[in-house]
Amino acid sequence: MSEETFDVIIVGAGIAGCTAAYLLAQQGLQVVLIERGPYPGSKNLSGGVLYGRVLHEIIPNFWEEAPVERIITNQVISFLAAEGAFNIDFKNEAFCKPPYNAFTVLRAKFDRWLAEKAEAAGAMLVPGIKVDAVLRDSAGQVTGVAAGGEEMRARVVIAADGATSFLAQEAGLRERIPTAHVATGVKQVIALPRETIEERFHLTGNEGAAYTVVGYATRGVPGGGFLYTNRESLSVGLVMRLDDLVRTQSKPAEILEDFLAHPTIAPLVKGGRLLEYGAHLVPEGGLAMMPRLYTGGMLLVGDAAGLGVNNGFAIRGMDLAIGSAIAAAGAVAEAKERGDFSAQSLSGYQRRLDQSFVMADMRTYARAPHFMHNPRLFHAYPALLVDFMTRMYDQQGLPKQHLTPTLRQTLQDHHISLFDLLKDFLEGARAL
Amino acid sequence: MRRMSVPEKLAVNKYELDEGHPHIEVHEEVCRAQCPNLACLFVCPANVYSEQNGRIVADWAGCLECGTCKVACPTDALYWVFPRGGFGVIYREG
Amino acid sequence: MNIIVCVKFTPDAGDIQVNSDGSISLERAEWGIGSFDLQAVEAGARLAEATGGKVMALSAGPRQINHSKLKKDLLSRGPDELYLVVDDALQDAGTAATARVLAGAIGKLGPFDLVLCGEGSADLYFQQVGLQLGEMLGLPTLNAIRKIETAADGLRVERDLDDEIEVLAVPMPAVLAVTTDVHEPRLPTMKEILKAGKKPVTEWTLADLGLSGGLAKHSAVVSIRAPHQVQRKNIRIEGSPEEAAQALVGYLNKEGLI
Amino acid sequence: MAEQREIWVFSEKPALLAELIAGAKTLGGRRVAAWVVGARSSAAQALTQGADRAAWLGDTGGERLVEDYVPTLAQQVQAGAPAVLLIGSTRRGRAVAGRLAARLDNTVLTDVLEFQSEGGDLLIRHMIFGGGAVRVEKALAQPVIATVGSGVFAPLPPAAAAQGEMVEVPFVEPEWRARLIERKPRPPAAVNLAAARKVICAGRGLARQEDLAMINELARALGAEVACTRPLAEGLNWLPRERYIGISGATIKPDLYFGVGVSGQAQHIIGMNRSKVVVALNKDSSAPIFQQADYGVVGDLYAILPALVQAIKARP
Repeated sequence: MSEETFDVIIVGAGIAGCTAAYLLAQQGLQVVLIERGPYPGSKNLSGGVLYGRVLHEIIPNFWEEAPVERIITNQVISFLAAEGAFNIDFKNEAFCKPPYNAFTVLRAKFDRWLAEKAEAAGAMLVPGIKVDAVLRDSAGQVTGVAAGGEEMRARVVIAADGATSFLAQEAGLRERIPTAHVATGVKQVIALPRETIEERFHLTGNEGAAYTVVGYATRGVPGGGFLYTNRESLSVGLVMRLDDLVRTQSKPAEILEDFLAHPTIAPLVKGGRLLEYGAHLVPEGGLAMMPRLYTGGMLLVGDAAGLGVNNGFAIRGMDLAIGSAIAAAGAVAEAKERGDFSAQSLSGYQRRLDQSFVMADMRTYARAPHFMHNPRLFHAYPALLVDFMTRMYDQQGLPKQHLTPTLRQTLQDHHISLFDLLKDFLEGARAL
Repeated sequence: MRRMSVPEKLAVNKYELDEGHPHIEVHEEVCRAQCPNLACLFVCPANVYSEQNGRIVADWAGCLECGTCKVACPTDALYWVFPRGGFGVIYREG
Repeated sequence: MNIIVCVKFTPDAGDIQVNSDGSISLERAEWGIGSFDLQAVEAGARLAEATGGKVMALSAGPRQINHSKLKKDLLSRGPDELYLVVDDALQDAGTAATARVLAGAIGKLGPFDLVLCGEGSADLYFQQVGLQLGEMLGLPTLNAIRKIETAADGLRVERDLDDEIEVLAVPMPAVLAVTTDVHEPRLPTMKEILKAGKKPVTEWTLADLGLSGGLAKHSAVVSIRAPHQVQRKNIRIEGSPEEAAQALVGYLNKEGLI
Repeated sequence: MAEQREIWVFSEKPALLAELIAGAKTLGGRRVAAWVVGARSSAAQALTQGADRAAWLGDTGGERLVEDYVPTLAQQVQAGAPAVLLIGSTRRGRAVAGRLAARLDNTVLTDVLEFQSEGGDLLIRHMIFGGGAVRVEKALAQPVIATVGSGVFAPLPPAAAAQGEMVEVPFVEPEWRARLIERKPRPPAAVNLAAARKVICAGRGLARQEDLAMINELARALGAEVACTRPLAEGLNWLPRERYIGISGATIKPDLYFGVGVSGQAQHIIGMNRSKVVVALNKDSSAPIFQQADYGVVGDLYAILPALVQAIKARP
């Protein structure tokens, strides 16, 4: 039994790993899915918004059986200043019709369901095992994995081991990750009764709201906050560029506490009880960060491949992970038919990825990381917006000015030149 | 919600402690010699690293396994791997 | 030696949720092998490996135990076969009822030389089932076993008692409840986990054991509540080291502690 | 009314037997019979500790184990039909109780902390989930067989002379015997934290192992045992494993727990939160231990401990 060579070993039962295992097992390949946590999902954490259409393509109407939390019909973009906020509140009932645009999910439950789907399709799940290294033959072809002193052989290894992917680095597919290419996400899940959530966020049934917060939330450190409604809890957290955290010597836990105490956030979490506090790295380097995605006998999928998009109004990772798993499964099945798992044969993975929405979006938002790193975005503009609105509504019994001069005055007070404003607007238009 | 300290938050989490098998080690002499910013002392969301009586100490039991320290550490002073299979933080929500 | 190891799958005590009224809820608790049973499984696996024989794992409980994760986890730690008695009537079963069901199941298993149990279950820790089971089977039955060796006339065991160690010769077949010192449980390896998926699992209901007439109830659970939290005074002592020391000595004196 | 049924008590440990007799006295004022193994004198002693009558089963010094008396005791229980049978919750006691119950198609209510009679019923209270919950059960079987640990009841002051008669009971040969080969002394645990009345617990706030000297000095001044948190025993090995308090270490219920430099992780709190009085000394005011403390001192232990020892010694 142990001398057997499997078709595929997948390392990491997250969204990408489980999806690839599901697809490949369905096509009759011998798939081993190895997860280091005691159960799939026990080591995974996301802000929690899954854009579900791509999963619907491979598991039709998955929401009828999957443990999803709420269907997002209400998106709020909030520009936070020290005492106030300027929100763009958008709601569209259209999002509440199948095949639904986006769901909130809790990874410890969702990944577990997805892994059970893969097992039902025939994948062999191996929980509680940490893979230490990939095995390579003299020609450098990856031939399997080593874990706890044991070796297991496979024709191809799919590394789905997350943003810090040690396997990608060890296999020479990428160097050390620079701090500019990742963001540290800290998150709390806060229990609130279902009725309170629906009342507080004006939701009916299993509708959900998603707040994306920019500005004071991260005390000027480039990044953003989020607040998503689950069925009976809120997912609240921050994602902050690691290079800026280091530069500003900021403590993520303290910024999160300040965020929760902010006058516009505190009322939303009032009366809540902390269920869990977690942290995770988020790939934020965009196209520039992506390592080489394949070599002889090995592919990178999901966060391990650096797939992630943060364009300010949405942070996407899970749908890209699923897209990469679909491309990887296609390439591996094709390689299996040819009986050739060389790098050349596996290049089909890159080709499929390029043709899919995954690389299309990575290219579209290639400039987002740079644009999102503009300090004015996280400090000056939110404060400007809130200040401008304050002046607009402030009736001090003195003669009012027209809006344009008020805006010009506010810009001056915030030392923002029209030129900067225009430059940033153009860069934003090209990046987002 | 009242303000909570990091130890209080970690106390809510579930851990399977791998007694006697720390997955983090700090080689202090390298830190003192090469590290420009001691980033680990502030970037870690779980405050694993602290300076106590002049020594950099890693209380690895509360680690959230995000890897921030591994990326932020500019030197190779930090031995940091995931805990052994089945051990460490266990997310029930995620 | 053919060895039967009795195991209880339990909800993880770490996942207890205390409701506002003090009652507790476990429906979101993760189920797993009782942490004190792992040593019994290890002891059984080692004895079977040393003497050439098989290990039959046996467990009884409500429907939560009939889950592939639990079955594979147990089968990846040494046992060759798994026998489950699954019946919701076993929810909150008392120690006598559990022992009766295990005795019934053992009756349907092949020949055996030894039955091993853990020190106590991870949730109740009443440390009773092994002893009651052994007596029901009419076999030599001992607890607190910290060492087992084979010998010409059966087994040589050491019992770790409160005041002394008893070294005993025990005839076989026998029923032994082992302490956590008997063996360090192994961590399942990648290959054992994969093999576990292919090992035989036999499932019975109480009816299959002729026990569907219901199990004797020797006690009725009246309530299960979180222990009442001692209300702490939370007095903060301020001042210089000397002032703080003086104040603390005053309080300790008032509490009759010095 | 039929002659009222007795309450029987059994333990191979004389000290625990005395506690059970006192406890039996509180259950409905019934006559209490003590069943004794070991030295014959223990039976006589039981009569001075409140037992109304005593029965000596036999000795356990030589070849016979305590558990060999299970068949004898079972025969007596069937004949004498007591209402309640309390057995000392030692490892041997648990073995006797379990096998006895199985022979009588009965069960055992284990490690009972409190009995309460309500109407005709007997309610018992004990812990489950490692102390995470308290379970109350109503006993239905006859007799009620329960194990009780030491410290639940306080023994009665011994009477000057023994009242009540003592009988000897015929030995019933058991169906099987384990042959005793050897008895080895059990190395006495260096410290019995569970029984300690006062505990000083050292935590990660200590910088060096040598600083334990200050902890020992404070412990001497207060007459307390020294314990520590997991990292000191597991990680740094400054103290042996049996001295660490926590979920996988010792659980204590002393009159005083004094945490020095202890932050108060959940796994530690579970092992000490049933202490009567909790004092905490830590330089971090937000350390979770302060929520569990009756008296909290925020400050530098290197300044406060010496001052405290001084203040204790200087007391009149």
